[in-house]
Amino acid sequence: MAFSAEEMLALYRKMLLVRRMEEKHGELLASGDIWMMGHFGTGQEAVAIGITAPLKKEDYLFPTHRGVGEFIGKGMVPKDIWAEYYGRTTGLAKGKGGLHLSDVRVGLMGLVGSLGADFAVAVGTALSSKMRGTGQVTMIYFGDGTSNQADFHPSMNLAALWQLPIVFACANNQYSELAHYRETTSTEHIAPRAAGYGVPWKIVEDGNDIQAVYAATAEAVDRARRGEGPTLVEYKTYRIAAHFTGDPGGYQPKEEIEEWKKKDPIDRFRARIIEQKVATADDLENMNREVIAEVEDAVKYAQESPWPAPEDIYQDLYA
Amino acid sequence: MAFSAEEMLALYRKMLLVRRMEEKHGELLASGDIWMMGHFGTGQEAVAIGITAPLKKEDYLFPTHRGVGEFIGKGMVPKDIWAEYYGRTTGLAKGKGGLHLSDVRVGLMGLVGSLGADFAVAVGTALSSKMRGTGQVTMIYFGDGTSNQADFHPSMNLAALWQLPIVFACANNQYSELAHYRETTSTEHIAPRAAGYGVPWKIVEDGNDIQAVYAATAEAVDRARRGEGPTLVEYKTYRIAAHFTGDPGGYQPKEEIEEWKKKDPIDRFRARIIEQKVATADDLENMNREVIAEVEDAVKYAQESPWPAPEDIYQDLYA
Amino acid sequence: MTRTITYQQAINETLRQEMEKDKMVFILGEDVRVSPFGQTAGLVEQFGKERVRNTCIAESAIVGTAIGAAMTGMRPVAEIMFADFMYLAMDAIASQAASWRYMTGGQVKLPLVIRTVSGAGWAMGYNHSQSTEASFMHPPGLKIAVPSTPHDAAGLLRTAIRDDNPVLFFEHKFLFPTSGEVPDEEYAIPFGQADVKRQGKHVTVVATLLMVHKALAAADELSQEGIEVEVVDPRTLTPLDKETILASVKKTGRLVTVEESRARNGVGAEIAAMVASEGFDFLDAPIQRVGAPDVPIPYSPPLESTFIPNEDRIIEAVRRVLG
Amino acid sequence: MTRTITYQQAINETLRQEMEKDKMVFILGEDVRVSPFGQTAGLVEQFGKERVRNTCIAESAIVGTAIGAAMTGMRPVAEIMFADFMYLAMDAIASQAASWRYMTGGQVKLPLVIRTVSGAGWAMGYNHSQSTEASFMHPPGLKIAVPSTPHDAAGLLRTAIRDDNPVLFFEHKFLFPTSGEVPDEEYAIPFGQADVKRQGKHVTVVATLLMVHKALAAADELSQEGIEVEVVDPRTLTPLDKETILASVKKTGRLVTVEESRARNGVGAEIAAMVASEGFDFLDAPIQRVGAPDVPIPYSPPLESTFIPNEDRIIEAVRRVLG
Ligand SMILES: Cc1ncc(C[n+]2csc(CCOP(=O)(O)OP(=O)(O)O)c2C)c(N)n1
Ligand SMILES: Cc1ncc(C[n+]2csc(CCOP(=O)(O)OP(=O)(O)O)c2C)c(N)n1
Ligand SMILES: [Mg+2]
Ligand SMILES: [Mg+2]
Repeated sequence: MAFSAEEMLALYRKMLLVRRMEEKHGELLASGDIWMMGHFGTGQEAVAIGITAPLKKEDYLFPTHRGVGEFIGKGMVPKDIWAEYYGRTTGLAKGKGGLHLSDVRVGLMGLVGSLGADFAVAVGTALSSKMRGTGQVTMIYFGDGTSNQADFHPSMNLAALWQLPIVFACANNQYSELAHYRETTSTEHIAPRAAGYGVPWKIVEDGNDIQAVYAATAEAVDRARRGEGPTLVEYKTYRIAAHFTGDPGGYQPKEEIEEWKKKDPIDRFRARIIEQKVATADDLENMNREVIAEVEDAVKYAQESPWPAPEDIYQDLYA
Repeated sequence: MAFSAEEMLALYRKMLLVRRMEEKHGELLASGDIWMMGHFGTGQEAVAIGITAPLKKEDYLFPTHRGVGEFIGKGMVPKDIWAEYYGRTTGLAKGKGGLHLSDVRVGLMGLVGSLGADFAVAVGTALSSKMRGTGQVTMIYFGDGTSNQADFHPSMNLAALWQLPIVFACANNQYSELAHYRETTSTEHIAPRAAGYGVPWKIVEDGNDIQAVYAATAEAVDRARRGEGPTLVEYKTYRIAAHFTGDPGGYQPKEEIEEWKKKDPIDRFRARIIEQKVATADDLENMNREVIAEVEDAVKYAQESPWPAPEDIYQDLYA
Repeated sequence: MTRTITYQQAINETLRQEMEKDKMVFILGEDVRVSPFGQTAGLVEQFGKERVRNTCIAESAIVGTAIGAAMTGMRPVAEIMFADFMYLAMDAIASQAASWRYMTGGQVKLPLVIRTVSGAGWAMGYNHSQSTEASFMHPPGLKIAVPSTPHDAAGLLRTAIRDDNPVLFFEHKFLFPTSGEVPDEEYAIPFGQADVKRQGKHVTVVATLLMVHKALAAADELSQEGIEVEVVDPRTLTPLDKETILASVKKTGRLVTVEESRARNGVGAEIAAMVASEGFDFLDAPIQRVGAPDVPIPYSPPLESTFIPNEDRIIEAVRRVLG
Repeated sequence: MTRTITYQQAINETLRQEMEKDKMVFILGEDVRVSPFGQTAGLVEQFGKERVRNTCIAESAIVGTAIGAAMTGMRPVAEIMFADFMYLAMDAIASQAASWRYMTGGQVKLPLVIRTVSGAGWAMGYNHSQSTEASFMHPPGLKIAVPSTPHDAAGLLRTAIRDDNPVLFFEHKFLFPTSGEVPDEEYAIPFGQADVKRQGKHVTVVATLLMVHKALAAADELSQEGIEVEVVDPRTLTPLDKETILASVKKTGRLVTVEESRARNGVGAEIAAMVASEGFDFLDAPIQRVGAPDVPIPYSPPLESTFIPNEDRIIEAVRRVLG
């Protein structure tokens, strides 16, 4: 997959933004400034940004709880994220969603709390765009742990049966909460389960290579867009972060974490950018400073935004 | 699979008994003598009897709503079935279960009303026998339609993960209620879905050949008994009966039904028995008369059994 | 002008009319093309397989699919074959459909109907006979319609389909063949408007679905002794028309609630609690609740008929409340 | 002799003791080996991976597996990580676990516990904060324990594990670190016995879980004005100790119910309806229910704290009921 210099830098910037957003979240938690626990996607930014890059704004995405990666990828902006995390009226959900972010303008339909509850919802949006003839693609992004949830099964079946424009994107980060995924999953790979439904599948062995992620995903998105039905893509990656802030830890071997830190997707893409002379280290450092400033501004915007009033609790229930 | 003459006759007798039981049910419904609707398994007797034959009495079976086949196969006797269908105190469930038959003495753990709700329950009984070290095998028997129910998925995963002694037995009778199964199932075959979990599978192409059914099932049961984990077996057959008595019908092409009537599993096994000189046509006609008498006696027993008293409604809720 | 149709026809006609009017309306569920109870019969012939869509047997996914379609501009009418199976989709209904708009701060709307069939009495046993409507009153965000007549069925279903929020629509097996008058012209019944199915002055009986008819039969009988029962049919459980119920209790001073399901934490519990709070001063006697005993639904007819509340139990409750 | 332990310890210890005593007892659920809240912490080290069994993320299958194990001689203690997710297993719990013994006419027993964690206030949003216990009172066949102290947690959990029937055991997030006295020797608390957590004579407040503590705080405050509130903690919702509640209302003549979840068709609805029927003559004033508003649980702290009933709202309700 050949990217233009501009594209490479845009993707790099997004990955960086995700990392800085989550680092900031960690800091704010440590200082007691924010109370919402974090589930960070450190080390998985290549997947989150790589899978969302081939999507159009009007495509639908059902995201995960693992940080802000795919939210940034799909086009949500930091200030909208922080405003919601800070529970302010300026949040797109006016503080009602919190972690359960949404930005329907860019196709971010909302993060469910019950893992897997969105498999069938994604089938529904894909069915809807097919019935309405809009050409929109739906992507449902989920983890290895979530892939075992019951609704995966009828959802794959219906998506295949109706040949819906949908991509099932599975981030296999090797952990489901506080245990290795093989403690609860019978097979090493998730993607081949698609075959049972007649759905094509692919494994991206190096999910920390954003270009590989992009290429496999773009193919699946194109297939969907052409009306050729669903695809399941699995991305092998690793959760360097704890499951959540406050996590007791200890169940991920130290060496394993160290090993994977060496495969950091941002570092690797950075090296490639410099190597291919797309930008210099200085350029990237400038970009980093810009990104940090963007994050700081967004946090400030959120912090200065008004709180909802108690009576707002009654709003937004019914249309 | 070589059967002794005795075994052949025993299997034949059971198939015949199932057919006569269901025919009788139809008659009793027509005459208004019984009110419980029937979901008959006409044409599928080879599967029901063939899959249960390799099971021991102490093995667990989760049956289907499609007639009495696997109940007879697992060892439930006609009078217990009729007593329950007639809602009498002599029923094993004292009239509380009705269609939802059970006979725990022979490992018939009960028929659930929510299709697929027993997938995970079967995982539980298999886990239990593994933990208790009893060597018991669990079989969960289900239809093509039920195979799409959500719980199939985590149940396959857990059965495979824990290498449980369980057989998933799927009767693909080509219809799910009032529609062809391909109207709601994305693939022609169900069994290959097992591969996604690392579970071995097999398709019995001629599910109306009881010997083929038996052979494939026995292999799976033996695997389970040896502690080698689950297997999924799919049996291709056909539902000659309507979905339920009172069914509007019309969605199964007449020629299709006629075609399959020619493959009637009882007729075919009968021909083989005579051809192999295991018994004569006269012997089999005598057996038929015996079976009819057994059914009649059982119905009579049920009809003469006492009704529960209104206050019995409060019993059997808590242990 | 009016005409007489059955409850099943009322539903079938309304679905057809709304599908004719709005091409975003479509139907999905198990066997909705053939339709064993007939509510969606004939629609596939008129509207095609795209808009009358058989799904696999997976209730949670039926509801999930409807949620996704609804939030992106379609107006799905999902069917869950039996009300028992609503529990298989409980998370999708009570946690997702009910909350999605709220958790997005109003960014999406969910014009979605879930129709289902409740009711015991057909000897179908513990898991094809339940009335589960009460279970959906505790979660927020759901509107619940419980029509007892062809007139209410058509009028409430029309409102349900046109509503921009999730609506649960409970039909009763035994009501399908019952008939009643409906206006010739199209009409809709607003949610939250109870209907006084019979005027009375001595006791208020609040009943739903099939129980409305049993309450009316009980009222007829009691009337012969000069006891005039007022039968109030809430028609929707959420929103609940407290005013009509309270006005009736104010008049009669006595309340009996009747439902087919278990009384424990049933529909009547909420109504009784509401009246014990907001209408306490009107009450001249203890509130009586009539419902099923706290057991699963048994199969055997003598047991099943002990389970289902009947005229006699309603009459007894009315007598009790009269002291 | 007594000692002081936390609620989390009470649960952890009781699980350990029962597992030591009966090798048929085993634990299954998501992440029960590491145990984010600590209830099952350390058990895998002592009992091994066979008896402390991590499952995949599939709540319906967790409960289904427990049902199957229970009916064949094991005594599973299943964990559903958050009470919200009980809805994902609603059919398994409310239609299958609850009915299986009944539908087999008593051929099997189901000694099965489902532990879960409820409660809002941690800014976890609409779907990790619900208190869903009320939803399991309408279906039959389930016993429901709602411990508010370490003492009740240990005593009720022991009874739950030894019970031969399905028991739902609701723990509250905010109670885990709270501590209290427990006897040194092993003890069990029978189901269906409410505990009067504070004696009073002017108003009866029936509260559960965290709300017991808020009710006690409200009672302390009101006591300074000479209003003596009696706080009754039912401890189990089914069976419900009607006698203790009715005796208290008989004494006080006034009832306020308090629960963390929505009042609509909540726990308080059943209690209020019961008292409005069986204790009507004791009542001197309208019953008041305190609960959450009929909305999903919002994330933003000022909204979330509006959602959760607090001392002030309890005090207000007490004042209202005093007229
Ligand atoms: C239905 C449901 N069960 C349990 C949880 C609690 N939970 C939150 S994240 C998580 C692990 C998810 O693992 P995976 O899908 O692999 O995603 P990852 O956290 O690794 O990104 C669990 C069990 C939940 N949110 N929903
Ligand atoms: C959860 C659930 N949904 C729907 C039904 C209604 N129902 C009863 S039988 C049936 C069709 C089952 O098809 P299949 O599994 O192929 O078995 P078959 O009837 O062909 O033997 C349906 C949908 C049910 N019992 N449970
Ligand atoms: Mg993971
Ligand atoms: Mg079938």
